[in-house]
Formats: sequence, structure tokens, C-alpha cells
Amino acid sequence: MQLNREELLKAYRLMRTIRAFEERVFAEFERGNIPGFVHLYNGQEASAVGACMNLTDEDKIGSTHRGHGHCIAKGVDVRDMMHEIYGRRDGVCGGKGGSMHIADLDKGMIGANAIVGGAPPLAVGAALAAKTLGKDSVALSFTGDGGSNQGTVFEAMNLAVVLKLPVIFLFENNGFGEGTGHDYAVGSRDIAARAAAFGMPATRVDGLDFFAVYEAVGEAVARARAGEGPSAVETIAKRFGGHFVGDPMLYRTSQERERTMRDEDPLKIFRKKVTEAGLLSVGQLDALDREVASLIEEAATSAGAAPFPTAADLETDVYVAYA
Amino acid sequence: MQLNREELLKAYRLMRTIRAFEERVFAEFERGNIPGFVHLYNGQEASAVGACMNLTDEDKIGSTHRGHGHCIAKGVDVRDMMHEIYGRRDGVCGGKGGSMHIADLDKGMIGANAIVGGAPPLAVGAALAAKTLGKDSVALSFTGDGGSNQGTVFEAMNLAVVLKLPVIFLFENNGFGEGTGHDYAVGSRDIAARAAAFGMPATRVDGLDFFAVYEAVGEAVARARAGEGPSAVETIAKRFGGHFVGDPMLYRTSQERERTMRDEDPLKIFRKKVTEAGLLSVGQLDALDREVASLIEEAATSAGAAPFPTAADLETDVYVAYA
Amino acid sequence: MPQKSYRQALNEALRHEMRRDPRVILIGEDIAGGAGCEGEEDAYGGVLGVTKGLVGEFGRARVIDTPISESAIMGAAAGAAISGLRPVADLMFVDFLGVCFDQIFNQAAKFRYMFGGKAVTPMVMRAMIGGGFRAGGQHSQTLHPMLTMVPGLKVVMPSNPYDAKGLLIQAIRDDDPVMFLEHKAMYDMVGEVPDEAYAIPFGEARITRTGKDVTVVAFSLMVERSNQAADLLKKEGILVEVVDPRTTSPLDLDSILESVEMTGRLVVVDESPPRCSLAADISAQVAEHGFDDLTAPIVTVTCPHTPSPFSPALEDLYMPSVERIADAIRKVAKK
Amino acid sequence: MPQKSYRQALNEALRHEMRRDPRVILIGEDIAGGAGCEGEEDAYGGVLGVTKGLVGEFGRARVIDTPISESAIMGAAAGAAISGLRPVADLMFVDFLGVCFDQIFNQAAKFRYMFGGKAVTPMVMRAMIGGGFRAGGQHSQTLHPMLTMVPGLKVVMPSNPYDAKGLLIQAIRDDDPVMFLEHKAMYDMVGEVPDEAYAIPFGEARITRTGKDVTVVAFSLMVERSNQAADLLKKEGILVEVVDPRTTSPLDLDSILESVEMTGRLVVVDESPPRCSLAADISAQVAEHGFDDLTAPIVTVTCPHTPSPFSPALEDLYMPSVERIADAIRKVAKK
Ligand SMILES: Cc1ncc(C[n+]2csc(CCOP(=O)(O)OP(=O)(O)O)c2C)c(N)n1
Ligand SMILES: Cc1ncc(C[n+]2csc(CCOP(=O)(O)OP(=O)(O)O)c2C)c(N)n1
Ligand SMILES: [Mg+2]
Ligand SMILES: [Mg+2]
Repeated sequence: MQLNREELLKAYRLMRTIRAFEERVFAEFERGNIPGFVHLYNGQEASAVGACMNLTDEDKIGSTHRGHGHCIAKGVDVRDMMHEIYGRRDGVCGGKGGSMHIADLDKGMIGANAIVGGAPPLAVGAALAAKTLGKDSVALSFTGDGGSNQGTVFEAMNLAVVLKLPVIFLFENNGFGEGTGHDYAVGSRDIAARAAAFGMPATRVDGLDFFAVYEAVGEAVARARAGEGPSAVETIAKRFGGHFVGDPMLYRTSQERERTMRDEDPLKIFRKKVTEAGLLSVGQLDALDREVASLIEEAATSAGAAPFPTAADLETDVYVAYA
Repeated sequence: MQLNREELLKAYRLMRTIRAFEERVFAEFERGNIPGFVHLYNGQEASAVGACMNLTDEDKIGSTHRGHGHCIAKGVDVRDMMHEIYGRRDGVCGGKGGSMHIADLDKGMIGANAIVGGAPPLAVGAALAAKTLGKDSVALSFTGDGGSNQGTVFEAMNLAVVLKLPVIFLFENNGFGEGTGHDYAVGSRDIAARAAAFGMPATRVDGLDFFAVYEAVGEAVARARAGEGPSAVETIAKRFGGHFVGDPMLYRTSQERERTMRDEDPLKIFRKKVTEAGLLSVGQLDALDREVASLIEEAATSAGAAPFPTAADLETDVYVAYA
Repeated sequence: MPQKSYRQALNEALRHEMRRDPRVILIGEDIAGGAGCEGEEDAYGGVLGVTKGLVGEFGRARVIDTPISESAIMGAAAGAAISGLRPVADLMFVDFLGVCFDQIFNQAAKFRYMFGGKAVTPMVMRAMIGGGFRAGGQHSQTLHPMLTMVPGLKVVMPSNPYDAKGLLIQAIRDDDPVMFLEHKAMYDMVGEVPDEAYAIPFGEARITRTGKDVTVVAFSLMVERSNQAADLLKKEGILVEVVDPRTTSPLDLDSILESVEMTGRLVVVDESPPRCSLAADISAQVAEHGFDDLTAPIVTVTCPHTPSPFSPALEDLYMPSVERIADAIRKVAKK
Repeated sequence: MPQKSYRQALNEALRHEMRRDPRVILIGEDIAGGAGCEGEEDAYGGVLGVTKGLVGEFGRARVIDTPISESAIMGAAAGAAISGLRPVADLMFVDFLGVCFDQIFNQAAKFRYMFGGKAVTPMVMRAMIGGGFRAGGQHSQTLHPMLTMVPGLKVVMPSNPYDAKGLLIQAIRDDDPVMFLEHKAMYDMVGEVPDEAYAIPFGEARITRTGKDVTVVAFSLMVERSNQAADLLKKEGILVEVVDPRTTSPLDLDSILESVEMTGRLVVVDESPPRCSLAADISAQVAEHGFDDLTAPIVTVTCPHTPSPFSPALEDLYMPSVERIADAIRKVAKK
């Protein structure tokens, strides 16, 4: 599973796009330009990108309330996403979904989800469709450490094993579920081992290391495509920020947060690896940073200027047809 | 945990009572004297009795749709139960509950349950009450092999571990969930190991052997009373009959059923053990059989003659008080 | 026309559509049965036999038995529906809604709106409803009001074998999530059912009795009971019009209003506790949009505000009976 | 009298009852917060701060943080309630009902009836309801009709800080399962709230505006909006009576009927999609029991039959507004 330069550049571009996107969303939210509440993904970029670099548009992912990174990694257009988060009519969901419901079925992104544990059963269904229709595509669901305790997730894992479906249960252990620690909420303190007991291969990897995630998920995807059934992967990577923008984060110490942002930054780690290995140059990476910066700038500016939906949009899109 | 003669007699009496009760319910149902549908427990007697012999009236059990045996083992009056199953006004639930909802809170029987997976969260709550009120009592939930796949059960196990509650998750693996085999529905094919992965001691025992169940559950109860948290026990014992009375049982072969009823009868096995060990005499056991037979005869006869509830009873017992 | 049971009509509908469209699959508990057992395949065919024989023709790849995990079943059906299949998921008893409702009302039903109209979620959820089986508080409910309430969901309540087949075929061909509610007490009801496939459009009421004095609206099992009440009252000179809307969402309000325009009197029969019921829903819509036609109070006939009792002596009093329906009609007719 | 926020009133109610009765415990996600973390205890105090400070006084043995497992939370509360505790379980957003509804409507609410009147299940389930937060389709619902429908359950919807405190105290002292619904948009609403403990009985409506022309029934956030509409219309010479029943189950129908007897006109305001809504429920009860007093159609003001939209531009149109309420009143007043 060696990655060539283009793929490495793509991986970095995606991670940087997520980082820049979230930093901009944070800033615009603080300025009051974004309605509702938003859950940011920065700090966890290697997990989404490491996973999704193994997938095509034919493959499906189901996501969470913290879905921006998953969407970007799966190829959803950041401009359409930003417009959605701003609640504008030309957002990817017409302004009807918002941050927690971004979906783009053409890209195989079957939905962020504001219900913790909502996505895994859906991913199992997407995998069932692939298998039934004789495709070799797979489905992957993202679930947090907190969400790993939701009954729907356990049911989904068991059903996937019983039906031997091509699905990957990716658990993103970022240390917290809202203001509660993983070590408290997961009784066994080992999400991967608990998943393994359902009868599937399960591994725990460093979520800061793009390459570790890419390989672990790659193996799971290969198994799935080969018809060998589901797998679970647990990635460990703390979120930089709070549960949502505005969370005072009293459950974290400032030292821990500073340490995390300094020493546990997946982008820094990626840059170090690829430059030291001579795979990419600092110049190439910096160029991408600038490119992404202007892309995000453009997205936010156009989002701020885009029109809102109107009364005519309120009652459309409920049914395909309703007598 | 040596049992004295009185305890051995009690254990046998309870198992025999369950057997005789279920055989009578079967017969009366076939005669059309019992409304609704009934799920019989014969073949699994050692599981309920082996478990409940470790419990007092202070301890709570939560049960399933196949709850007659659990109720009897926990000390619910068989006459009141029979009247309930007949739908009579003086049944243990006033005729409002029926076979699938027998409860007797004074006996620590907090309810049979017609929702598969319904009881484990309730048992966790009963255990929480015991712990909060500083009692040393415990709670035990019965769940079938099929029910072990319900999300509520997994959530209950994790919560019990997190809060270190005095609860025992007893899984009765009788081979089938309706017409589906355990080996199909439980992806891991190992309920106990799956429970262990939630972070609690879990053992699998021979559900035909009263003594094996009694000891395994006894250890779990001792741990719970000592404040050491939850445990899981899986008992293996096939039901003699169908899922419900009337089930054609096409998913079983007649040979397998005959073999089961001949070689896997917990009462026969108990009799053999205690007589060969010289703990009880055949005469004592036969005497109990006769005693139980007349008890059941009396219960069924009085049930058939008891009055039904009336219009005056229809809307009572919904609320303690309703403005 | 051939006579068939409600059960057989449903089975035919599933068979027709599975033959017609390879994307149609069935998923649920024991819809075939026998998986992982020593005995026969297709040992169950659904707890009341509706899917019997289908695994034989279509195989386990399309008739999929599952563990007891309703959230996973409904979620898998929803996820498969937005990924190219047209699943028919079996919830068995509608009473099990409580362990999987999120996947229905927050997921499947909301996809299209939340995703800005891009999602199409063609799934059917079959469930058994209703009382009369002495099945107790957790196996005798209808719960259709909880489902009718959900935007994005369609709800079907067939009252006879002919409708059962035509509405199930429509449900499977429909591109929106459909909750298809089958009354346990009707599986053995026999009626004329064509052998060929036919679809009955949603939102089109059927008038089962015509009369100028009182309008009765009823669904599912209550239609037959309302018809009996109507026949009874004819002898007393009260002419009753019975309207069976067949689907609660969409609801054919126009047909109801038309009838009320003529009769000026409305009785709504609903096998459900009264609060926020379908009876209340229809009464309120008429009280708002047909008020000027009303010459008497709108009377609802429902179950009491209690769980379903087990004892036959109580359950018979619990469900709306022909007598209670007739009394309600007499009451408004007098006014 | 001291001025306090709705949030503070609720916090006081919990504190009073926890001091008064050691059997009262709180259980839910992040009702304290900080468990298993390096930072502070009580880091959350509930997502919107209602339980802040309670863990400090009562400790983690009585303020119990849980994993994200709502079925286990509600089930544990129900099991504890029939075993001697008086739990107050926090569902957080009522939208999460779908992952735990069975433990509420098939278990807790049915125990007493199914067990022949022997069970007492004193539990309170707190949940945040309502729109206006731009929280999207899965975090903006009210769902009170689904709960009002359930026999065995009581449902409370306080519309101001004073009622919030008195009704929550009553809910905790009540021996039946109570669903206590707090509107997100009201936590910062300030009003007079006594320092001492007091209980407001269920099923007793409050008249917030008196008028002889039109009766408006509203709950929770809609009461304030209805009051504003009433004040607005006073200037137009339309005298509106606003009735806030405070609890939907039990419902003080008598107070509603009394008012309608005087006004002859009824508007029901309900922040919910229309089908099988509480608006429909109340309209139907009046159409049946107060028909002869009615001089105009009963008009309901609800959300449309769609999920909650995210965009502020749409959500403001989605929720019943003062303008829409006023228009409905004008409409019936004209008749
Ligand atoms: C069923 C349900 N319960 C609770 C919530 C509230 N909630 C939203 S996010 C969250 C924490 C999730 O933690 P985790 O799964 O670890 O994801 P993370 O936020 O860390 O990415 C909670 C409790 C919800 N949205 N859905
Ligand atoms: C939530 C739910 N799903 C499905 C059912 C229907 N049902 C009743 S019993 C049963 C099988 C249970 O199997 P198991 O747990 O092994 O218990 P057993 O019948 O073998 O004692 C099923 C599927 C139910 N009652 N509740
Ligand atoms: Mg987390
Ligand atoms: Mg079993």
C-alpha cells in the first residue's frame, strides 16, 4: 500500500483543508456568522483522511455530529459545505441540514448524524446494498469513543458479522464524549477489544499518524472487498478544541490542551515524516497550505454573501411524492 | 457453598414445580382454557432454580417472555400465577398482565417482559437502588441467547461496569431465538466471552446441571454483595418445546428433540446426582413429585373457576393519582 | 375473482415485487426461519406466515433473517434504501417500535428533508398491529398515531385482502419510507384478490357504506366493525356512510369533508388510546375545515387511556366494539 | 419576590428535593461532567447548566454521570424507581427519545397497569424541547404529542420560571412516571420565583390573559407568544383569553371548556407538526364536549408537516410566531 507523491499530496491537502476549514468555522462562529452550534474536528484529521484515502466515491461513509472532517476527506465540496453551515439556499443540503446533517450521496457521504450511534446501522445497510447488488464497494461508519457505548452500535456490529458484510467500524477515540472521559464511559477501557469480541478483526492505532490509520483501514477495506466481512479500527487522537465551539472545556487542563496542540498535531507529524523521508518538500507543502487558505477564504466569503432559503422552500423536499 | 438437605429438597421442589406448572399450562392451553400465547420453560429448570437459590426476597430479578420458571424459582405463588395466566381477577396482576407480564415486587420479581432485552436495564436500576440505599442486595436479569443481541442488553452491561453495580447478567442459551439458531444470531458464537469484553467476569456453564449453575451464579452474587461489581453467566440448556405453545418447531428435528428430552432433562440429572450421592432418597423425591402434582392440580382447578375482571377494573391501576 | 386471505394477499404482493425488481429484499427476524438450526429452512416464514415460501424462491440473499436487533434492522434497511435497494423490513409487532424508533423517525423519515431533497429512501416497514389476541400490554398496540405524526413517513392501514395487496405493492414501488401496518386479527380474513399485480395509490379513500345521515371514518380492523354498525343501524333507519381512508399519511381529507358536507355528522373510530390519536387528528381537521357543515358534536370512539389489558374480559371492553360504534352513531344522529 | 431564571428555578427544585429526600438521585450524561478527565469536577452541570453545582453538594453517588446509553439510563431509572429510589433521569434533548422510547412507554409507563396496580414508579424524565436554536432536524423537536399519547405517563410543559420550579417539585414528589419538558429557549427567561419549596399540582390550568372574544390554548414557549398576540390584538379591540394548562397529561379540559363557553371561539397553538398533535387533541376534545358553545371553526396553529429546518430563515417560518397566532385569532374573531 505504498502511496505515490500525488497521493501523499492529496492526503496532506485534505488534512490541511479540514484544519483550515475548521479554523475558519471557529472564527466565523465567534463572529456570529454561523447559526446553531458546531463541533470541530481539528486534531483528528489523520483519522478521517487516513480512512477515506482507502475509499472511492462508490464506497459509503456514515458520520457523526463532528462530521466536517469526514465530509471533506470523502470529497464533499468545501464551498457547498460552508454555504450549508451558513444556512444558505445553495448549501449542499439547501440550508435545511446544517453542520450536523451534511450529506452528499454522489460522493458516498450518506450523512453526518446528530444522533450518537445513528450511523453504524446505516453503514451496515449501505454494505448490505453493495453485497446484494454484487458491487465490491464497502461502507465505513465513524463513531466516537462516547458513541461506542450506544446500543445501536453493538447491534450493528453483530449484524454485520452475522451477514458477513463489507463494513468497517471506525471508532475515533478522542478521549472525551462531551465532558466525560473515555476511561470512565467505556467500562472495558478498550473499544477495539470489545469490538473484537463481536467476532471481527479489530485494531487500535495511533490516530495522529496518517500512515498508521491508512494502513489499518486499508487492511480492513481489503478484507471487506474480498468478501471476508467486517472489521473494526480504533484511532486515538484528541480533539484540539471543546465538544462544541463555546465549550469552556473545564474538564481539560490548559496544560493538557497545550501539550496536545503542540505535540499531537497530525499535520505537523505528517509534514515531519514526509519531509524527513524526502517524499515531499517543505515548499510543496507550504504551497498547498496557501492554496487551501485561499480556497477556504473564497468559500467563507461566498457563503457570507449567498442568499438564504425562502418561504417557498419550507415545505419542499419532505417526500418524493405526497398525494 | 454446600447445600444442606432442606436446600436440596427446596431446589428439587422448585424445579419440579416449574416442570409440572408448564406441563399443565401446555395441557390447558391446548384445551383452550388459557388465552393469548404462552412460552414454556421446561428443560431449563436448573437455570432459574440454580440462579435464584442464591437470592433472597430482597434481591431482584428481571425476566423475559419465558418467565414462568423464573417467577416460580423466585418464590411467586403458583396459584396466583395460574390465575393470572387464566386472565382472572385474582391473578397476581389482576388479570391485566398475563403470562408475559407476571410480576411480584414483594418477592423481588420485578417483571416478566414481552420486550426482548427489556429487563437488563431495569435490573441495572434495581442494583443501583440497592447500592444507593446501602443494601447488600443484588439484581439479576435473565436474557435469552437471542435477546443477547439486543442493544439494550449491551448498554446495560456497560453501564453496570461503569457504575460497578451489584448485578448479574444471566444469559440462558437454549439454542434458539424463535426459529433462529444461536450459532447464526450470535456472530461471535460466544455470549459469555462477548460479555467479558465489556469488563466483567463471565462464565459459561452447563444449564442442565443445577449445581453448576448454583455455584457459578453464587460466585457472581458473592462478588456483587462484596461490592465488586457485575458479572455474567451463560447457561446452556435447550427448551423441550417450541418457542410458544403451537410452534410446529420445523427448525428442530424430532430426533434432536427426543434426544434433548431424554438425555438433557435437568430433573432427571438432579435426581441421579443426589440419589447416587446418597444426599436424597428416591422416596423423598417421589413424595415431592406427588405434593407438587396436587399443588398444580389445585391451582389449575381454582383458576378455571375464578371470576374474570369486570368493566369496573378496566380503567383502574393506570396511575397512582391522575387529576 | 379468486378468494384469498389477507395473509396470502400480502405474500403475493411481496412475491410479485421481488420477481419484478431484484432490488427488493426482505429483512427481519424469522421471516424465513431455521437459520443455524438442524431442522427445515423457511421454518417460520414470519411469525404469522406472511413471508412463507419466499426464501424458497428468492434465497437467503434476498430473504434475510437477522438477530433480534431492531435498530440494526431498521437502520440497515434505511442505509440500504439510500444505497440502491428497496428493502422491506419486518418489525414483527409494532410494539417493538420503542427499541428502534430513532432509525425510523430521526433517520429514514428525515433524510430527504435534511439532505435538501437529494436523498430517496424507498423502504417499507411492515408491522403487526392491534388487539384481540390476548397478547398483553406490549403486544397489542397499534401506535399508528405516533407514526402518522412523523413528517417524511407514509402510513398505510389496509382493511381487507384486496387493499392489502394493492397497497403493499404501492408501498414497495413508492420512493418514500412507508410504514405498513397489518392488523393481526385480519390475516385470515378472506376476500376477492386478483392474481395479477396492481397498485392502489395512497391518499385515496374508499367508501364502504353509503348513507346520508352520519359519516363514520375508520381504518384497518375498525372498518369492518363500522360496516357492521352501519348495517345494524340501517334497520333502525339511520343511514351511515363509512369512509376508509386506507392511508393515514397522506390522508384523503377531501373525501371525509365531502361526506360530512352531506351528513353534517361525524364519528371517528380509532383502535388507540384517545390522546393525540388519529381520531383526534381527523376530528380536529374537520372541526377546522368542515365546521360550517357540522350539525352535531364530532364523536370519537377509541380505547380508554390505559395500556392494553390481557384478560379477554377486559380486552373486549378495551377495543372499540360494534356496539360502542353504534351507540356513538345513534348519539350524533339524534342531535 | 426574588427574580430568577427558568434554569435557576429548575436547579433550585432539584436541590430542594434532593435535600428533602435521600431517595432522589439524578442520572444522565454530563449532568456533572468531568468524570474520567484531568480537569474539573462538575465541568458541565448538564449541557445547559441546569444541574450545575449539585454534584458538589450531593456527590457522585447521587449525581450520576453515565455513558451515552439512553436505553440503559431510562431503564435504570425505571428499575430504580420500582426498587425504592425516586430518580430524575436526564434525556438531554427530547429528540433522543427514539433510542430509548421502549423503556419509557412499554416499561415505566405500563408497570402499574400490567402488574395489577402493585407497582409504583416514581421517576422524572427531564428533556429539552423546541426550536429556535438552529439545531437542525434532530435537535429541535418537541415530541410532546408522542408522550401525551402514552397511558401511564404524565407530561409537564412549564411556560415560566415560577411554574418550572413548582411543577418540577411536584413531578419529583409524584408517584407516577413524569416526562418533564423544558424549552431550550426559556432557560434564560427571568421571573419571580420564591426561595422556598412549593409544589404546583398537575392538571390545573393557568389563565395568563383574560378576554371574552377568543380562547387561545398554548403550552411552554407558545404561552409567551400567545400572550404577545393577545396584547397586540387588544389594541385592535379583540379580547383574547390565554389558557396555559401547564400539563398535557393530565389535561385540565374543564378550564378550556369554561373559557370556550364564554368566548365560543378557540385557537390552539402547538409547536409541533400538525398530525396527531396536541393541538389536534385539544381541538377534538372541544369539538366533542364543547361543540354547542362553538360559534366558529377551531383553528390550530402548528409547525408544518416537515422536519425542523436548520436555516434561521426557514426555522423562523417553521415555528408558530406571534404574527401567525394573531392572524389565526383574527380569523376566528371575524366569524
Ligand atoms: C443519542 C444521543 N445521545 C446524546 C447526544 C448528545 N451528544 C452529542 S455529541 C455527544 C458526545 C459524543 O462523544 P463521542 O462519541 O466521543 O464523539 P466526539 O464528540 O468526541 O467526537 C453527546 C453525548 C446525542 N446527540 N445523541
Ligand atoms: C424487541 C423484541 N423483538 C422481538 C420480539 C419477538 N420475540 C419474542 S421472543 C423472541 C425470541 C427470543 O429468543 P431468546 O432471547 O433466545 O429467548 P427464548 O425464547 O429462547 O427463551 C422474539 C424474537 C420481542 N418480543 N421483542
Ligand atoms: Mg469522543
Ligand atoms: Mg433462546
